[in-house]
Amino acid sequence: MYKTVRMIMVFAAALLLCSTYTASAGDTLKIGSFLAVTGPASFLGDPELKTLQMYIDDINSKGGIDGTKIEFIHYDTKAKAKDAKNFVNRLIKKDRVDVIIGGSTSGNTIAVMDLVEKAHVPLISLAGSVKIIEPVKKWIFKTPHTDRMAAAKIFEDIKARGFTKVALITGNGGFDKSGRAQCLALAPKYGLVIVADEKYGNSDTDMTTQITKIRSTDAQVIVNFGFGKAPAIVTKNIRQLGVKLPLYQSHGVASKKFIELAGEAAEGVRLPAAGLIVADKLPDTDPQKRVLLAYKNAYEAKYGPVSTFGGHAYDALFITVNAVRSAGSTDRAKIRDEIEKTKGFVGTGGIFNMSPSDHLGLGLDSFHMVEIKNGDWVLVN
Amino acid sequence: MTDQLFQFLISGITVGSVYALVGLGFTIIYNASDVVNFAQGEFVMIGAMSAIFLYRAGVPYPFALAAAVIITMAVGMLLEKLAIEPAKNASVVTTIIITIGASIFLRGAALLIWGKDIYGLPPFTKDVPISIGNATLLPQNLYVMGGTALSVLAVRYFFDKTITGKAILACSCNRKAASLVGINVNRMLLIAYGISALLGAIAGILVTPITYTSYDSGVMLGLKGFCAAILGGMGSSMGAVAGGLLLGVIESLGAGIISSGYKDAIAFVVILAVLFIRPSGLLGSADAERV
Amino acid sequence: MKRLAGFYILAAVLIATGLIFPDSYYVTVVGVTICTNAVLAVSLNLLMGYAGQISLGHAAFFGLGAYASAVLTTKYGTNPWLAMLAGVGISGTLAFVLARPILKLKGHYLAMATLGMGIIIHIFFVQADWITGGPDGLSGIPEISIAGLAINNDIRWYWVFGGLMLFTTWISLNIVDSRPGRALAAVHGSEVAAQMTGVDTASVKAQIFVVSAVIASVAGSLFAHQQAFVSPESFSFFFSIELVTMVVLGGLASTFGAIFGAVLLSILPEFLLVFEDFEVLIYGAILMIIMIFLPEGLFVSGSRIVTGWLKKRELSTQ
Amino acid sequence: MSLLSVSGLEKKFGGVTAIAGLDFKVDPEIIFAIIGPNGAGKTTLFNLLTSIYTPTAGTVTFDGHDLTRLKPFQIAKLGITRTFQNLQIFLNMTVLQNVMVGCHLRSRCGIFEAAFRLPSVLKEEKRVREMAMEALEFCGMQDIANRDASSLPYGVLKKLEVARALAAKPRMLLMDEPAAGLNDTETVSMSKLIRDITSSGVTVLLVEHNMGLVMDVSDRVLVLNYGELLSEGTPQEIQCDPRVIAAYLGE
Repeated sequence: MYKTVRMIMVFAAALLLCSTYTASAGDTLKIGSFLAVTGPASFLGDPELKTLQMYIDDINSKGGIDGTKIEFIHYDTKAKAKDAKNFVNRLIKKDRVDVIIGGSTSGNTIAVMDLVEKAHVPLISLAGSVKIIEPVKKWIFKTPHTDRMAAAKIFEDIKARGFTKVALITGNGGFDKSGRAQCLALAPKYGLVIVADEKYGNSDTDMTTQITKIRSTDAQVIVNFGFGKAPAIVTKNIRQLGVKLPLYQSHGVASKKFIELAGEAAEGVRLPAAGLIVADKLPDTDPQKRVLLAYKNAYEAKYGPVSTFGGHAYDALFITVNAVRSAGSTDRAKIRDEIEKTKGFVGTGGIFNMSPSDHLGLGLDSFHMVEIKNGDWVLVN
Repeated sequence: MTDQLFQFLISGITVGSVYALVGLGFTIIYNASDVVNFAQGEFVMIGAMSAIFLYRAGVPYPFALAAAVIITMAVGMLLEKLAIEPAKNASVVTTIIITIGASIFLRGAALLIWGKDIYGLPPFTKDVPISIGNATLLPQNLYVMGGTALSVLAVRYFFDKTITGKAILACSCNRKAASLVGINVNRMLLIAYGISALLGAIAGILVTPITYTSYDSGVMLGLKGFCAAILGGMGSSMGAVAGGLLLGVIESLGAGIISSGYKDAIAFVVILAVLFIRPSGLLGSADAERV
Repeated sequence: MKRLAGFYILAAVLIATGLIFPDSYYVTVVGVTICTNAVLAVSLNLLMGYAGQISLGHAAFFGLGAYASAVLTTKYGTNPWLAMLAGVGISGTLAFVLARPILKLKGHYLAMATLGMGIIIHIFFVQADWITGGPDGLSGIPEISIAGLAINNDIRWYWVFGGLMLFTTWISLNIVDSRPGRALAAVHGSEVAAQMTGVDTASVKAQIFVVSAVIASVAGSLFAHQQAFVSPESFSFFFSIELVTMVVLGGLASTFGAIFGAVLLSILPEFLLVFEDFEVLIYGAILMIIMIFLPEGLFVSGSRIVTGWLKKRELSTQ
Repeated sequence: MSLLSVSGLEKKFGGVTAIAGLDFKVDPEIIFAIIGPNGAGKTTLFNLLTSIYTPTAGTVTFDGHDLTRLKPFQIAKLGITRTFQNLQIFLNMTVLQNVMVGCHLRSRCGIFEAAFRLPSVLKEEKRVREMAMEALEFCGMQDIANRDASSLPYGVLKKLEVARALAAKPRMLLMDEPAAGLNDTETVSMSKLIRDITSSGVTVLLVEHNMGLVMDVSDRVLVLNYGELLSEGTPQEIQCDPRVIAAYLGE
């Protein structure tokens, strides 16, 4: 008897496999996204999702893209690569989306690139790594500046200030590691020497040990690539140890949260960032200013302080919308071709000029070097 | 080099103090109920998060801290009442999964209540670094170490000198015998979970001004606290404290002297080495099986 | 043949599902995840359920297999099957070397040691970026072919993983019902008594540790090829814990229990998606409730309850 | 020629001496009882003979082999098995499976063959099943072979331990308080079982508190007191030995 029941249970378990099959819908544009809304990269995914939802609702309430409504399907990857892979599979096979926007992190994006290439779905990534667009992959685009651009921007500034000896300190996440690799690769080009290369775990609570080691070198500046709470702890620890060296952070901390967490210690920290965080301080002649302020005001009216990360989602969404409009169809291949033809699109990250050999289309000038002064961002000239 | 070493030690002891408090929490619950409570790290998070939100809501700082501790104790006791007590006869692995479930549940609740942002607390007193030779530390580092030391002493006093403390230990030795001599076992377990949560909350509010917190920061601390408890020898409260401090120092020295990228690996290698030589931890007693 | 009846039913369901719904997302994607997790859960159950040795580091062997395949095929152009064999060699050797000192430990200390082992290996995946690609992982892992048939679409992967799951289940059922299997259960029941009946307990534990590591490693190699991408967080200690949860949730010392747990924990997140922010909370609550009310696991306690209920009905109708 | 010889055996736990310089010999195919007041070191002695404890000093020789360096399973291989004072039944198995574990040493199948269930495995499984049933029949338990061990009463489990030990076809069986906790009928049937075991050619070492049973079945009796040998001889000699009487009555 017991055995029979066990068999029935095995059968029932396996039947769970056979769930229903969903067919794709008709005349709408299906945009799918897989973002790290919770988990360690939630500060990326959260504003990204909010931005997408806000603007898609807006577009639909105004009648859609030339009459085509947008259907938005979203999954939270919690920044896990395996989840990213499964959700993108689900987007492609179950939800049959026309365009994918995401993932929030480079790891999540890289995990799904092969899959997306095979399935022939255009994807616009919101992640930083240069690996996403180099070498160019036919169906894959991205909107955020690359980590290489960030490293270059930082090194340019360091060189301009006449420093040559750099201490690196980075976390163990994908963003950190890839930023570190770019720094190591670019340093010689700017005539800089990396004199220290310290690491920490992203959930570590104290980095004084690493900074003590940096202090014992002859470094002239410190560069920290990372996001989340770790860069704030690094910043505070540096000040606590009385280290007076200039500190550069990456664009990973370009949000008010960083200033709030690091407090006074954040004073004087420099970082490369998109125009969004200094929108109101840009000269009126700046072509981006209008777009930036419009996004900033819309977002802040609804959700609170804006971050550059949501801006990447804004850029991705409107590049898609423009592509659909000029393609006049929701055909995946046509949309892809039109995305690649994006020219002169003024977004929050800069002015995008894509081409078959450049699936980002931003120049180094789209980055601004900013410094934290009196708890606010100030443009460095 | 000696200056550096001194700095490494300060850093290690600060971090280790938190591990010690979490490890001590593990030990108290283990001693009272034979359960390894993997939701221990969540107490730290709940303590810190409730303090932050009370403070932000305008509650004066000391009151916010006190209220946060009470909230966390209530959560700890509820956990015992709702999840541990009903599963009294479950096997060790089953209780482990229950506490893991509890930890996920508490994290989910924190996510809903407090969102996923990272928050800090202001330091207890002004943040002026104190220099000792070439090494520096913050007043908050001293609060962390001092707070830990006081908590450990208080716990020792409680278990060595008070009737309730001894009654809890009696429950751990033999539950049936304890209830026969008139000890209310369920109440003792409740108190043990309360104390354990209290320690977690104290650790949380002591350290958050330095390290910040978010709804998911309990996991790592819980894990390190477990390491501390095991390294010291499960069931030995002073072992857990020693284990925690040692773990903090090993991590810091490992990062400082060998490799910062591999510092956690170094710590685990040391733990494994200790266990290979002493299978019951540093201060744990090997229990012989009676046949 | 009664011994394998459950196995045949499982095989029938697996094959029928694949034939009837070859395009369904739940077969080609969720199905593959379920089979992968089931392989890992069954192999872990050999160690945990039958031999009673808890391991919080099982994902590490899964990862070693995956990385061996990923690194060797992408960086050195090794034949995928040779790479898989290399993975088996690495995992097996490591398991063999670590088995005696680690499995000498008991209870929570054993949990700690296996946890530590898993974390050290995971840190290696993250930090040794010159070989493992660091946190970004390795992509572009080539597809494999079996007997000239390229495994290049999802349903074929379903068959591969389904096959591996059936094979693992068969092996597990075989081992359990044999001399070494009884020796394992004896170690679980009473180590002293096992020794006194002539069971070399240290060696038996080491053997099953190696077997379960090798199975996990093979699953890892195939996983790497199926995903065409590996990154460290798929092999973190959280996944090890998830595997332990599968085994315990289904019911320890029951091969089908482990499969049941794997099915449940692989499908549950798919259904909880609709709850969005409540997902984590509900997941935790479900875990707790199941373990509190069915401490022996859903499958084992569940079938016991159903059997009891049927018996009662039989009695009352007589 | 004696089968087992113990010389100068000593065991200290910290500062406490549990066994102090013990010497004795056991001849083959007899029932050799070890008695003594509680705490005399009887179970400790068993644990030393089976290498569950390592002696502080002294040697144990079984059929020419030195046992003191061996692990318990190696001792089992030489032909010594035992039962336990606190039952060590595999509660996660059926009665038959328990006894089949006892056949471990009389079968060879390794994990690889088992995993693939090679034909040799099937043959051996059948043989092991027969051997186990034989042992069960010897103890009169063949009817409950398929019951779960966890569902059986204490008295039956005591017998099951004996059956499991016998399934290994030992040359010597160490029985630690086989009659403890048994009722009168069960005790009678246990003493019959012990005699049957010896008649089948197995030497029995017996630790027991039930003096009736000891005096009834034993060929030789050794009296331990505080870890030291107090007296040794036939049951009759022991019963008349004033030192033994004093030790038991507490002077």
